[in-house]
Amino acid sequence: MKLKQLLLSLLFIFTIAISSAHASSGHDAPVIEEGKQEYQSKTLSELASSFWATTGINAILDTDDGEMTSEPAGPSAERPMTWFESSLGRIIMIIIVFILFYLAIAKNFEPLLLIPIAFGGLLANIPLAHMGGEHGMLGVIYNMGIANEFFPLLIFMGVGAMTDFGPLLANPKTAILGGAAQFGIFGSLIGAVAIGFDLQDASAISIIGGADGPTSIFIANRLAPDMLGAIAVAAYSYMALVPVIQPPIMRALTTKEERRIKMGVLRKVNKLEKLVFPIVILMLSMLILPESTPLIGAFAFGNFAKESGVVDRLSDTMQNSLINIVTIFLGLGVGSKLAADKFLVVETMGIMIIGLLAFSAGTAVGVLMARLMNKFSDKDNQINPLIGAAGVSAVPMSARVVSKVGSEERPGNVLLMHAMGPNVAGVIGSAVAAGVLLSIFK
Amino acid sequence: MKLKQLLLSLLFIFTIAISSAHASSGHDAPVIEEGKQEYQSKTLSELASSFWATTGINAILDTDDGEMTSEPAGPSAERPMTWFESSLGRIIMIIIVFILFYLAIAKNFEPLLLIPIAFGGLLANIPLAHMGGEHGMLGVIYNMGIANEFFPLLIFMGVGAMTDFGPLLANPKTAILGGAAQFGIFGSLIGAVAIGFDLQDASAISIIGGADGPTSIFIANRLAPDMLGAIAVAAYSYMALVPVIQPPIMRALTTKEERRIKMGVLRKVNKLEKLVFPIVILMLSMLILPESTPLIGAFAFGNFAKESGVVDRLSDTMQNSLINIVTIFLGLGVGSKLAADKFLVVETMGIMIIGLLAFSAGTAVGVLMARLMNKFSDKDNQINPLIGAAGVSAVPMSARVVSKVGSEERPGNVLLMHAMGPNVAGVIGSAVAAGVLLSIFK
Amino acid sequence: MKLKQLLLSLLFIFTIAISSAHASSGHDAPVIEEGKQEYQSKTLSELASSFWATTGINAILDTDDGEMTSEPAGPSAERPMTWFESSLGRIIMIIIVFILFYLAIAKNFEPLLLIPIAFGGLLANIPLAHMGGEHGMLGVIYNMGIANEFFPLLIFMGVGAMTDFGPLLANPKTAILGGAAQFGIFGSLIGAVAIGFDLQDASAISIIGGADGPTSIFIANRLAPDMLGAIAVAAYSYMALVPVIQPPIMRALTTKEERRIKMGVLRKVNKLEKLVFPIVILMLSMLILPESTPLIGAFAFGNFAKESGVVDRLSDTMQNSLINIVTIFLGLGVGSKLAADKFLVVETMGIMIIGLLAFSAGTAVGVLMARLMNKFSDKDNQINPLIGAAGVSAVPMSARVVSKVGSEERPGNVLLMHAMGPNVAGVIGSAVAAGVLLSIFK
Amino acid sequence: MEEVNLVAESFKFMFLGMGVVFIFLLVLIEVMKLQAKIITKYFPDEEPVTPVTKSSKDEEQKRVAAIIGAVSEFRKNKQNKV
Amino acid sequence: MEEVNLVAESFKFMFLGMGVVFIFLLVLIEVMKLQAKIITKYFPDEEPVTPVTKSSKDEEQKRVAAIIGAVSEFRKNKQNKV
Amino acid sequence: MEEVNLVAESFKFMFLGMGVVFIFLLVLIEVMKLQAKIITKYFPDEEPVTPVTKSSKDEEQKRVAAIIGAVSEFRKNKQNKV
Ligand code: NA
Ligand code: NA
Ligand code: NA
Repeated sequence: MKLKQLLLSLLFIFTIAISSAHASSGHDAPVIEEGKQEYQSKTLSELASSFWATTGINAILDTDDGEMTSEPAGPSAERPMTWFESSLGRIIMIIIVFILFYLAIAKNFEPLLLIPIAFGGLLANIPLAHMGGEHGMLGVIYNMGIANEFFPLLIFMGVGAMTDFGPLLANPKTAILGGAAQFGIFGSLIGAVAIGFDLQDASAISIIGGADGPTSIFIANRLAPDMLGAIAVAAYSYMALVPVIQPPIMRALTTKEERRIKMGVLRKVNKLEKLVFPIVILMLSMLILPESTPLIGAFAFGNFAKESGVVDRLSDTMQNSLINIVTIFLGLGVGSKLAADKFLVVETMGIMIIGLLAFSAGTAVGVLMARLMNKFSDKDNQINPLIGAAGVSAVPMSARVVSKVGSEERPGNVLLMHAMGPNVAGVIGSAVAAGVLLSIFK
Repeated sequence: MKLKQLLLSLLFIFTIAISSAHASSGHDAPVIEEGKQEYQSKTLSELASSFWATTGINAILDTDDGEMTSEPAGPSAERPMTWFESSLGRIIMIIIVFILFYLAIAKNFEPLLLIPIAFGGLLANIPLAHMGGEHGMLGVIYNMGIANEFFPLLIFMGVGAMTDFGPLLANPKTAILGGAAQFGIFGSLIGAVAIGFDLQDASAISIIGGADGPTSIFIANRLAPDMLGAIAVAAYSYMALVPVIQPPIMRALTTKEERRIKMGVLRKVNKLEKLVFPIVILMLSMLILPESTPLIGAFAFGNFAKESGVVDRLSDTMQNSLINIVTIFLGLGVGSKLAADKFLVVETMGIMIIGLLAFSAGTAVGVLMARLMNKFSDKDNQINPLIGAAGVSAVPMSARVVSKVGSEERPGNVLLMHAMGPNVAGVIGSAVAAGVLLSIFK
Repeated sequence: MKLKQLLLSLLFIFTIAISSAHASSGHDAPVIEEGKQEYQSKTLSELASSFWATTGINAILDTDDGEMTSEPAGPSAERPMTWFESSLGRIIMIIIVFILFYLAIAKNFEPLLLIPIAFGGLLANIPLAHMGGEHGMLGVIYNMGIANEFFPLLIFMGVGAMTDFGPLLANPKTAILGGAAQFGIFGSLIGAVAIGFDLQDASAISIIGGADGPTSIFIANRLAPDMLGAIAVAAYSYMALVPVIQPPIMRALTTKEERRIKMGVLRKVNKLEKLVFPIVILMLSMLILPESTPLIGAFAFGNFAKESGVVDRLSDTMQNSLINIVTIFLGLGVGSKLAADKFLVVETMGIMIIGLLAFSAGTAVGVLMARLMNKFSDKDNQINPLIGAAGVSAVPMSARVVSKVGSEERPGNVLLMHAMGPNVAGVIGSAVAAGVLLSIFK
Repeated sequence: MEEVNLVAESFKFMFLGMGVVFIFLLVLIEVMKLQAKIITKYFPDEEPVTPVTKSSKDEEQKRVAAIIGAVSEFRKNKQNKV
Repeated sequence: MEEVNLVAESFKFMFLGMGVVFIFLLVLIEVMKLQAKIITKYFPDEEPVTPVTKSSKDEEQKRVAAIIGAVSEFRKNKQNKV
Repeated sequence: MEEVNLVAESFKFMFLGMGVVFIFLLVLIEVMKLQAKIITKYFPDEEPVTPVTKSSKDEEQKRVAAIIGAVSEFRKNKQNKV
């Protein structure tokens, strides 16, 4: 049998040989090979020294080698790197990437996004490889789906297909909490302006307070693409830090009595209500705020496909293979913005501070609004003000945090479902807020 | 542990802070921010009124706002919308979309395609969002895989991987029925010309009679891209209506005796026959009709991959995640042609009528051809003329309809497998017919 | 119910009818249809003869029809085909494709790549269809992910996610064998230059000796895109032929005693070692050889995602749906280079010969290096020199061959795990060698 | 133009933004209440009368068959890794 | 040129189109018959002699093992949703 | 320039190439040894004390439940083919 295989292979080669003879007679004109430079003979030591010039060690040590930055938009957007960006800056970024790896793996901080983003950052900081440039892997990905905002929308579609609006439909008024928490966006906008950002940059940064990854990336890409990396990292980092940031604020702004409030069982929501709801949201955003319809439209499509019940194979795909593929690409593409020359700028510092402020402000106003609502409700209809904190979105993390804090105060008091209402309302609220910001700078 | 997390985060911020200091010393030149307009202070009421101008309500009420159509080909292809297109037309399209949703969900009419198409239509009719434009989500999708006909071919590849040619191989002569039913295409071409379409448009429309989604989209895109939306909607709608359209025609053109004809059990087909068959079809279409090879090639590749038995992971992917992803995109992209300015034209009315005619004619001629074949066959070898109706393709719907009608006439008479032969032959027949039309207009 | 469906459909048509009336009043300007040529009446026989001109039979028989080659780069790169390329050459290529099908299906030679590649070759040789051109299916795929080297990197990412570095970590010194086998690359480079290739082409060809598909495609695309098809086919064919090529060489260069050497059980490797390792490799290649970081970076990302244990849904996607989709596309795209005008050139003959030489040389030097290492090791620490052959990579085929040959000599002597060390080291070694070649021609 | 007070502007943004967010959500709440009323009144979910009592042996057999099917599915999907 | 009778043209298209479709399919039918004859004669499918009788207990155990495997596969695939 | 001896050049390439490959892998080997030493010393894998003994009936029930779950998953995934 092996003999037979070899014979077949020989036949294969033989066939080529015959045809090659024909082929060679076919074109006699000398082949002019374009795109190749004439090769110059080099001695071994010349080869070795020209090899040395292409090593990364040399690139990091020689800070004056005129290396250019990598830009997905192509050479016209490139500029020479400073000494800092081409040496120490890279090392700092690699350390930061390792910290992100540690947080993702050991602390389980949003690993699905932070690992691809951080790895993209690692690749983007490799000298001479230009992986973030127009023809590099990260640059190709960036141009494929981030520069045109396609990937964030696909993620949003998948998230829509995973979302259950049942709890919100069962208790509509909790949507107000999802609105109040958007104060995180607009309050931090004021903060960002106060520390010196201009209005457009400040708006891009403040959207971190929406606690929603795709929305942040979508807006950052439109209003301040230079800061995309820092904004995305801040958004996902603080979403991961929700269990650390929120509880102290929640406890500080509520009394023990309030935190112990029990809420009734939610009514069962009709299937048709769930089916109609994504369309209702989309119609509403069409009427009031067309700028928000890319985000809300993608989200509503995913949700509608799920609730329709007749295209399960599509909604499964949105929730699994499609969102996974896009997550890998989105992460790597965003990571390309963690190149030292883009991330290590003064603005990043401000973004980190404003982001933290935004999360805190959103949490606080969400909780306070819940207390305010109780003032106007009758005794039997009080809500536990903790669920206001879930209004920042960060689905489903903050709803879980609410439930955990709630059950610590009164064991057996399960607030998870009640917190999911403000939680998904917060997603819509952020998309609406994003639309307002876009419409201002249109 | 939480303390540790905070400390790490602080370290993270601290690292950035240090490097920011360096960075700031790094470039002293004033950053010239491009692409930003200078911001003009506005009073709150100015803000509110400029916000009002960006609402969808205003866009629909103000019919004279100079809004442009959305075109994936970019601004050069755009034109101002008429008052009808920017107001009432949108409302009508949204109603049509809701009807499509109803048919897909409540009546289970080809939901896998109609839901994405209809949702794409909804998004395409949102004012001011320009989702169908060059930079909108639908436009990006359209340019990615519809303008270049890539997605229909991928769908066809997946359909190939799902197709079993066994029944056709077991009873080759049933292929004639799949040919006869293509009269649906050419007969309706005459009809379309008669009611005033030019030859090229008429050809694009008549392909609806092929009862095959990807083929229709492929041809429409080549011959009459303006009518792509209407043609795709007509094709899928009538495919869904097959159980309504076909039975009366089948009954009218056959006697009760004929409908009760029993057919023998099909012989078991050799594996190698199935493996060789896709290659045979492809070779044949290469020799006779190269214009049909993109369609038949994609189909044959999928089928060959399946029948080879050695690349199951690839053929599974074609049948599942790949076809699902592409179906989502294809539907949304086609849906972008349901924008009022593209769909609500006089031609759509004609397309709907001709499409119905095409399905009916194809069914009729398929059945009549089966009766004709019986005239030339001996007694033991008669075919049930109902299976001629399956020649229109609409796989596997029309084969099921045949089987249902057949078993109503004679309980226990299962025609499904016998109908699958003409059914898959109809797919090939349509692709051949499509190739003929393309070769005429090349 | 059927009545209801028909009524709804009528309503649907009715709605359109009304709006069409409006629409028709909407724009009165005559529609100027662009891109359509005026249609000239033809007699039936004229039609038939112009149809004949578009058949593939005619295209193959008429060798002087001025058909152009298909190039994904567009018309400017096209040239007229020679008579050989447009007729006999196509037939030869189709025979070659059938041989590849036979090897893939009957002999199970790397079917996952050879079937898509060969089918792509079949499609690329269809006359007049121009499937490999800018607007053809294969050309679209080629421009999407091969011209920019994106697909090979995604494959490498998936392979990384499937790779277990445990055996290498357990016995680090076996990495030397993975280095020695790279002599296959550089030795055959000398051979290629000796038979007349220039240095750059010779380098592209010699990478076949890396026995690694994505690396070969990546390098060929950079250094000699004209020869991409032949290089890819040679690489995958010889990888498939590893069970035929390697054993005689392994036996010729070792004594029976050596082949019977037993090796101890490998130590259990710590999880953290596996997690850190992909980062270590990447850092090292960053410092020494940034040119290799696209390949090693993609590989390390896949491996890191797997070993992190926190993003299983992403690493599953890399190993399944993503790699499958990309494999289909990569194969079809590479297959487009099997068009007669590209594949049937004298160079292909040389590539086939040099490729075989490269595999043999790599195997030989791997085995000899293992014997050399034994000379410097103490008695208890001898390695079985057969595992040196696994250093060529061809993961996991050559490791299996080693294990098979080993157990033939001494039943029960399972070398598989010991051979996996050099095997994965060979992947890294080839990527490093690829980086060196790239850095020379930069 | 240089004398634009950006902080003042950002306060205006906040009023506009929070205003729109609240308007949107308040309208949404009213719509949700309305649709709940209409749907629960005119289109209540049909309670699917689940036939709980059934020949358990029959069921058991079907279940085993299904499991075998599932497993063989799995094997098929796994068999052919790159 | 304006006097081209489009309906007449479309009839010609029909003759050409239906002609090509039928030629294609008739050739295909002949090829199918031919290949069936050749293949069933020279390359018949080997009947795989399925070993039906086998220690059923052994089988049963394997089956259970497989099920467990399948289920744990499933769990692994599910555990890590975004 | 025409007198460049290409074979001589390709020998130089070989020296450079094999040199770099070996340097790379030798450094890698040393790093592997070092990391093994450090990690096994300071960060040994925790042995997860698997609780083998457990009420087997309880387990059995869970397993059956899981199987049913898996199967129904499967059915759901299959039901809706294009
Ligand atoms: Na939010
Ligand atoms: Na058809
Ligand atoms: Na290798």
